[in-house]
Amino acid sequence: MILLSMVLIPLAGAVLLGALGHRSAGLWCNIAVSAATLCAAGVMTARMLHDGPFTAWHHELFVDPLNVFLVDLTALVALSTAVFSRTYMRAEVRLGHLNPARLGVYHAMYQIFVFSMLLALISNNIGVLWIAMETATLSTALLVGLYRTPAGLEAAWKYFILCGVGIALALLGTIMVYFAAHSVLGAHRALLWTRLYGVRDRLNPAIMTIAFVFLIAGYGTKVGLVPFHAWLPDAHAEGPTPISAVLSGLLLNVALYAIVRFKALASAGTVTHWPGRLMIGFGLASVLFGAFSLGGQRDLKRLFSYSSIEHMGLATFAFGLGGPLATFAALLHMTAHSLTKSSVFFASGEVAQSEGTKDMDRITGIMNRNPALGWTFMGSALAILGTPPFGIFASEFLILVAALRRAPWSVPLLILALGVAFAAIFRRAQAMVFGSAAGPRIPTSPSLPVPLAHLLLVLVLGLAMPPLLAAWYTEAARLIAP
Amino acid sequence: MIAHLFMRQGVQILFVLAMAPLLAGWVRQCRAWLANRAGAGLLQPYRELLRLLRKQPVVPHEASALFVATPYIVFTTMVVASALVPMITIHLPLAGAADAVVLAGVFSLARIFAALAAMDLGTGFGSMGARRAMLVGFLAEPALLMVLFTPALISGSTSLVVIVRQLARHGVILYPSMAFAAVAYVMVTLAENARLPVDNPDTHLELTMIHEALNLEYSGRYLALIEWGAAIKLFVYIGIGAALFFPWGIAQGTSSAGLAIAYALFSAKLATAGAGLAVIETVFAKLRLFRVPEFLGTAFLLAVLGLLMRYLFGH
Amino acid sequence: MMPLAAPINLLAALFLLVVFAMLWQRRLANLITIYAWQGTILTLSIALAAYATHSAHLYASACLNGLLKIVLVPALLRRLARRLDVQWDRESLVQVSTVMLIGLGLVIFAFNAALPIAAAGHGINRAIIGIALASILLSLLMMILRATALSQVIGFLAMENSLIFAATSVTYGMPMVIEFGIALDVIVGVFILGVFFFHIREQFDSLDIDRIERREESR
Amino acid sequence: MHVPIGLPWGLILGALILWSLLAFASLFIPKAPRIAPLIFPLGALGALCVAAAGLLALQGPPVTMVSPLGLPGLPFHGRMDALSGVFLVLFGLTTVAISLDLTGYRAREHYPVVARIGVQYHILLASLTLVFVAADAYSFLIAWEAMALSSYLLVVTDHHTRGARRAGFLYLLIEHIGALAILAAFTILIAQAGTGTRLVYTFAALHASHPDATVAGIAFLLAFLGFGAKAGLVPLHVWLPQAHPVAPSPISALLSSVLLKVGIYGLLRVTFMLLPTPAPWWGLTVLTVGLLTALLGALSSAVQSDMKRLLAYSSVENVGLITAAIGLALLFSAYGLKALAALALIAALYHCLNHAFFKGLLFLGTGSVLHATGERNLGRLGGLIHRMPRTAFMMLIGTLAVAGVPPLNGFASEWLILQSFLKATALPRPYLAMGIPLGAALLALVAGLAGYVMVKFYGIVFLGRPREARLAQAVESGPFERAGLGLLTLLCLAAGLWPAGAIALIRPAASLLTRADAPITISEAGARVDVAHAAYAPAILWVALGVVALATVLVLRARFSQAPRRAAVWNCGHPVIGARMQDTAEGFGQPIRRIFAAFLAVRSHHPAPDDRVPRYGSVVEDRFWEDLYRPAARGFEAIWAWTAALRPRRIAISLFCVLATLIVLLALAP
Repeated sequence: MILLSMVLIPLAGAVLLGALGHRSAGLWCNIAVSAATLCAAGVMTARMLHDGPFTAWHHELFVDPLNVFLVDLTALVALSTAVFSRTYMRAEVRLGHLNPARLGVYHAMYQIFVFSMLLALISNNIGVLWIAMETATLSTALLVGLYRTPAGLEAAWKYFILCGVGIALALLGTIMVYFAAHSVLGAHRALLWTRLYGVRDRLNPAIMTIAFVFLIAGYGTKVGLVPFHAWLPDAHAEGPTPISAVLSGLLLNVALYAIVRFKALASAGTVTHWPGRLMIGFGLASVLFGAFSLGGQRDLKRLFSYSSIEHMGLATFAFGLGGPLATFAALLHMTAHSLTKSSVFFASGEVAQSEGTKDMDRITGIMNRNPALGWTFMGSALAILGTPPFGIFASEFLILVAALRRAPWSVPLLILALGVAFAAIFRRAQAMVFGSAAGPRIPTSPSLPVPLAHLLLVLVLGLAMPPLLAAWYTEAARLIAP
Repeated sequence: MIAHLFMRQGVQILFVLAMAPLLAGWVRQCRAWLANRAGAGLLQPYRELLRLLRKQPVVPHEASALFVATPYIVFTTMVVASALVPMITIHLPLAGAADAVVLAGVFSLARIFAALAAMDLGTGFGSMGARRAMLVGFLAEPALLMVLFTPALISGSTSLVVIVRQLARHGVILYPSMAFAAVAYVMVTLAENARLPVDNPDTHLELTMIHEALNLEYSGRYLALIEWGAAIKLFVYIGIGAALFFPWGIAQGTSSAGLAIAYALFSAKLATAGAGLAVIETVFAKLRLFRVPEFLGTAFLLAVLGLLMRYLFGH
Repeated sequence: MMPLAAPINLLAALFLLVVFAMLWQRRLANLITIYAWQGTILTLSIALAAYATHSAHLYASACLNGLLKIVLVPALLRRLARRLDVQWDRESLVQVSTVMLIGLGLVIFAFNAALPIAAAGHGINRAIIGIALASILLSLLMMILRATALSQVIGFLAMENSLIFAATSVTYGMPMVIEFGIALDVIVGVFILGVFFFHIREQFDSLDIDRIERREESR
Repeated sequence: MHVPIGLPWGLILGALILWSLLAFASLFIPKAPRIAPLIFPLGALGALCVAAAGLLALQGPPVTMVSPLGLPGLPFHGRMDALSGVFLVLFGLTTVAISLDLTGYRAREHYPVVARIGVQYHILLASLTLVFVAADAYSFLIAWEAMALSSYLLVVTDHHTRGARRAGFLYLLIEHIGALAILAAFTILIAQAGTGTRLVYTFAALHASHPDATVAGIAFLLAFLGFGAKAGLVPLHVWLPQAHPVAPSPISALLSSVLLKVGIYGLLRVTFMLLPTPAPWWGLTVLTVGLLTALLGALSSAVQSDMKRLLAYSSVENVGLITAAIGLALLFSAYGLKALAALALIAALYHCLNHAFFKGLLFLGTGSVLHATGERNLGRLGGLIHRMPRTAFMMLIGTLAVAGVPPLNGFASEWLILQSFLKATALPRPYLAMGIPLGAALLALVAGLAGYVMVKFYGIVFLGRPREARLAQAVESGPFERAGLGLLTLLCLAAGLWPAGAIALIRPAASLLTRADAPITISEAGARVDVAHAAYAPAILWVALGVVALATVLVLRARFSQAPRRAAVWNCGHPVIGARMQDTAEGFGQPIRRIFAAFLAVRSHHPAPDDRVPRYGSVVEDRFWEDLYRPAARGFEAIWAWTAALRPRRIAISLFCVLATLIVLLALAP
């Protein structure tokens, strides 16, 4: 029941918010719905802690250690983004960037997006997972094109086409998995994760090998793995900032979650380590490509979207390595990246809003105008660069250790990528934060508590991780990488 | 016993103080003879010192305390340096307080003060001299250290006392390695003491002078202290050379007879070295300033060759 | 061997042929007609599968497909083509004969790639997985080679048809095939709406960075 | 879980808490300026606690603790042993002086700037302490990066100037590259040490894990790279001469005195206490890099005309000397000559201590000069000995100490380093036994150059005539600055006159690292230090100098006591036209530029014979900029431009990527 309510709350919220339209109550209502979702997630977590993993609604929904923390994370980031977008979107309307009539669409689509994320996570059915991912594509595509600027529309179009093709490939992969499973499980249960895991050793390896190719290409497009990443920078750069934050913080995670689930399925039966190797390859390519692309960027949000490619690549790489340590590290990395990257986008959005441009060459001296914003931005940038003691450092540390054990040849490449990424991002961040301010300032009142709260959470992850979370990670690692 | 020890030390210091001007006079006299001049006599330096001491000194308006203090510092360091070298006997209380490296350090202390004092007045010549003196100093230092290493490696210590004791034990032989080191040492001595061909101590030709440029503004007793100090420096260098390369005759025991012989032998070594210096200064012309690095580089090379020789021959 | 394998295999061959025809055809109106034919073949195959398995949800799926892909979507596309005044696709860089050759290569590749699956499967229409794979790759090729948005959308539609074809024919009906179909059709619908949004510009696939940045500055 | 009992931890925790509170309190300086004068003196109190803790750590056996913080299964470990002790003492004592100086510095700055410095400075102090007591890879790295970041922020205190931002970026970039190398070194050790999810990451456990020679070699190289970047070893030294001049002077002092030593600390900690017995090539690598660094630093400092950059290069030189001694220690211990290794380590650590004191003194002094004149360029200074005599006197002591002349502390440690070089003949490989004395000659050259540089520095800043008219308005530094300077002067004198004390302080650390006692004997009530019969007794030397000087003065006063007459300067009869006749910094650099042209990138501009307005100019740059960094930067710019151009502009291209990838993967599928 609690699982069902968790997806129904945002769905109902979407209807309500769509009905409210552009009334200012929508901004608060959005927060309320998100808060309710988070409460539901909390109740669900409490039950899971009490009873252990459980399923609901004819086994169609389920929760286990792997998705429970992602559900919590999703609900949390959804709430903080809702809080952030209250002030941010109001300012966007006030500054004339956004037609107020579109706020209703924005809120409805936002809740639909959250709904689809949660559904994708807790659905026990690989078909429903696929449909939820597609719903997410639709809703975010509309959100990316929210400003109706030509560039925004172009980005949305690109997003549509590429993710559409990706989603189609993922469907083919899903069909193949069903094809492999239905001879073992029979027609009706061949789509349920809980059943599939039980028979994963008996699934036909030849089919699963090819199915995984399509699944990683399909869902990998949504993760933003190189070379399927082309939509990602545009969508992040052109959409409203809260959407950039949830794209990076949630959508990429959920897509990676799907890949990881399928990897656990595919790598059990096959003798070769094909899925793992594929993920290592794509992950490494994304890490390197993302890192080396950072230096050439001028657009603030585009810069950090390439950083998302890099970090998702790192997580993919770590999942590909397999083994409890790497998987633990990858899960931690997903969590830390989600929180940090959304904080980075919050701060970047505030910077772009108050400076009136996203062109980094023209942003200087934030520290002079607004020291608090400057420090927040600097802190977020440093956190995303994997500077201790933030959580990303912890996960990168563990990933390196795991990589040295399993694929030592990759470590120099990873270190190179980390170094290059640092040089590229920090060069820009410093130039923006320090120096003398140029140009007129647009009066805004940035809402910094949200990014700061995220940074605090990431700090906790790096300095004193809650044992509960670690226990989940360990459990989840046992589940996907036995 | 202790009293004896300190008395010997005191006597050596007095000997150095007294004989240093004589050595300078002797070198000058030899040069005069070699140039077919009559010369001013062996005692001329004493007369000059006395005259300078009696004159009223002149201090420029711009001078700071550093300027006035420097002659004392230079003189004092030279005297203390002389006390550190076992010229006559190895039983000196102060010789144990410092080894050859410290000795080099003491000399560079004096050099740095002299250079700083020259810069104190803000004259073109002063700062130029300071720069040149320091240049020669830092170029000579590695060569000097390499020279010291050869005997130090033979005897296993950089202490001059140990070196003298070890080398003198083997009887009168000059190792090939030591021969190379000795030539290098002579070259370093010439550079460090501002002698030809590196510097000409007898000229105030503005653009070529090194050592003299440092003393331009001194007069009276300050100049006397500096000149006396310079004489002691030459004396000490010859003393070190004698200890390193001709340690025979330096008193190992404490008998008065031994000491007397040691004094006599040391005076003979001084006279020979002084005459040799005069010959070198007569034969060679002054080098251009930027040939000095090559000159000292050669000294360094010879010293290194000596060192390698030691590995080859085992001693 | 599943019942009615022979006619379904025949339909599969026809399906592939139609995809080739789409790849070859550059006149938009004809392309839409061919798409309608593809829809017909798909509907027929679903109906056959439904008949073979006597499953109600496959019948429903066949009806839905027939309605959408033979009638509605082609009509919508034709209207759109008229509105936007696009009759011909722009010249593509690659000659038609070359395209055909590449397509042939893709088909050979797809058949080979599908062999292990066909070998592993039992009691299923093995060949169809190869044909579905080939159709998907060919549709992707069409999306790559066509320059106007409308033809790209048709390429995507062809891909969607291939997917549904695979889902229904290979396994004789996955449990959620209707949901999949609806979901895909929603995205198709949004695609077509997207074309409306974009009718301001005749060509969407060039993302000129300089232009975007200039716009940014002027904003 | 251990409960942190014991006085050393109490002191450390006290200092950490105090500094955290001060950092927090500094935030309120702009609102409540009254608290500002208290912040930095209280910080000095914390530093005193740390120094005391270090002293205690040197006395007793190592003390450890486990903190409740950290990742699950990865708690933070702390450990204070003799090595930490030495560096804590160094850090604490220097920091007391720097905090005192900052107390004076504070009064001249705007409140927001003071607040920033207050926050960052105390965070830096806390993270430095943590670096010295961290006993596992994870907490060490956290403390390390916290230190790097807070020091970076201090370097860019004056972030409005382009130079400061550039220098800050370079600093943090090289720092971060170094941190990545250290991270890699640690992960290599961790990866080979444990299995499964159980991570072996405490220093003690890593040391006990005995990696094989190849793994240890790679880890060593990475660690050397990382810590070398921090210490400023060639070719990663370039941040140092950029960052020091732009930072506020007390911060430059901290950078030079303490932060460079952190690199040395890390190198010692990892190579001697984490890795197995070193291979000979480790020592040779460290030795060669150290000597090169020393030579390059000395040469470069001789050609500088910015006083803080000159001192920065001089720090490069000194770190090179220290590193060379460490390399020698590694060589000795590779061949099992543990006692000699201990000797070389004592020399290295002693020089660390001395360099911290005298370089801190000089940087604080330049701060006073900078405050009094607003000028860093040597070409516009001069004659300050008349305006600020007390500062000038203390700076003279520091200058002599840097120049390495007896009886000051710089000489004492350089003497020990030379003595340990002489012991290289004990090495069983002939080429080492023959080659290393040549290294000693290089050391002598470097020491001589240091004297040259220091005459240039002191002579141009404090002596001569003021080169600018407004220097006449320069005023003596304030009481707090003088207190800071005075403390460091006293430390220089003490460490120079009483080497036995310093050696006794360091000895436990060297013994801890090598498990042997150095062949140093101390006699005559600590006045005399003996290494293999070679003795150095600075106190006796002082007494002798004093007695002789007194006697000279007394004799002269008794017999020849005319008061000197004040007159115009003679100058060979040439009139002194003005201050511009004096030698300039560039003039002092000229012989070096000429003799050592191969080591420096000199660009000279000479006028043509028919030039109407003949102009002479010469720019000296670090060779590594020309040969390494610019090409590397250009390379990265090219890659970046290429990746930016690679961005697909057509959807078709992106789709093609998808198709091509699919085909490749299907073809590859097993």
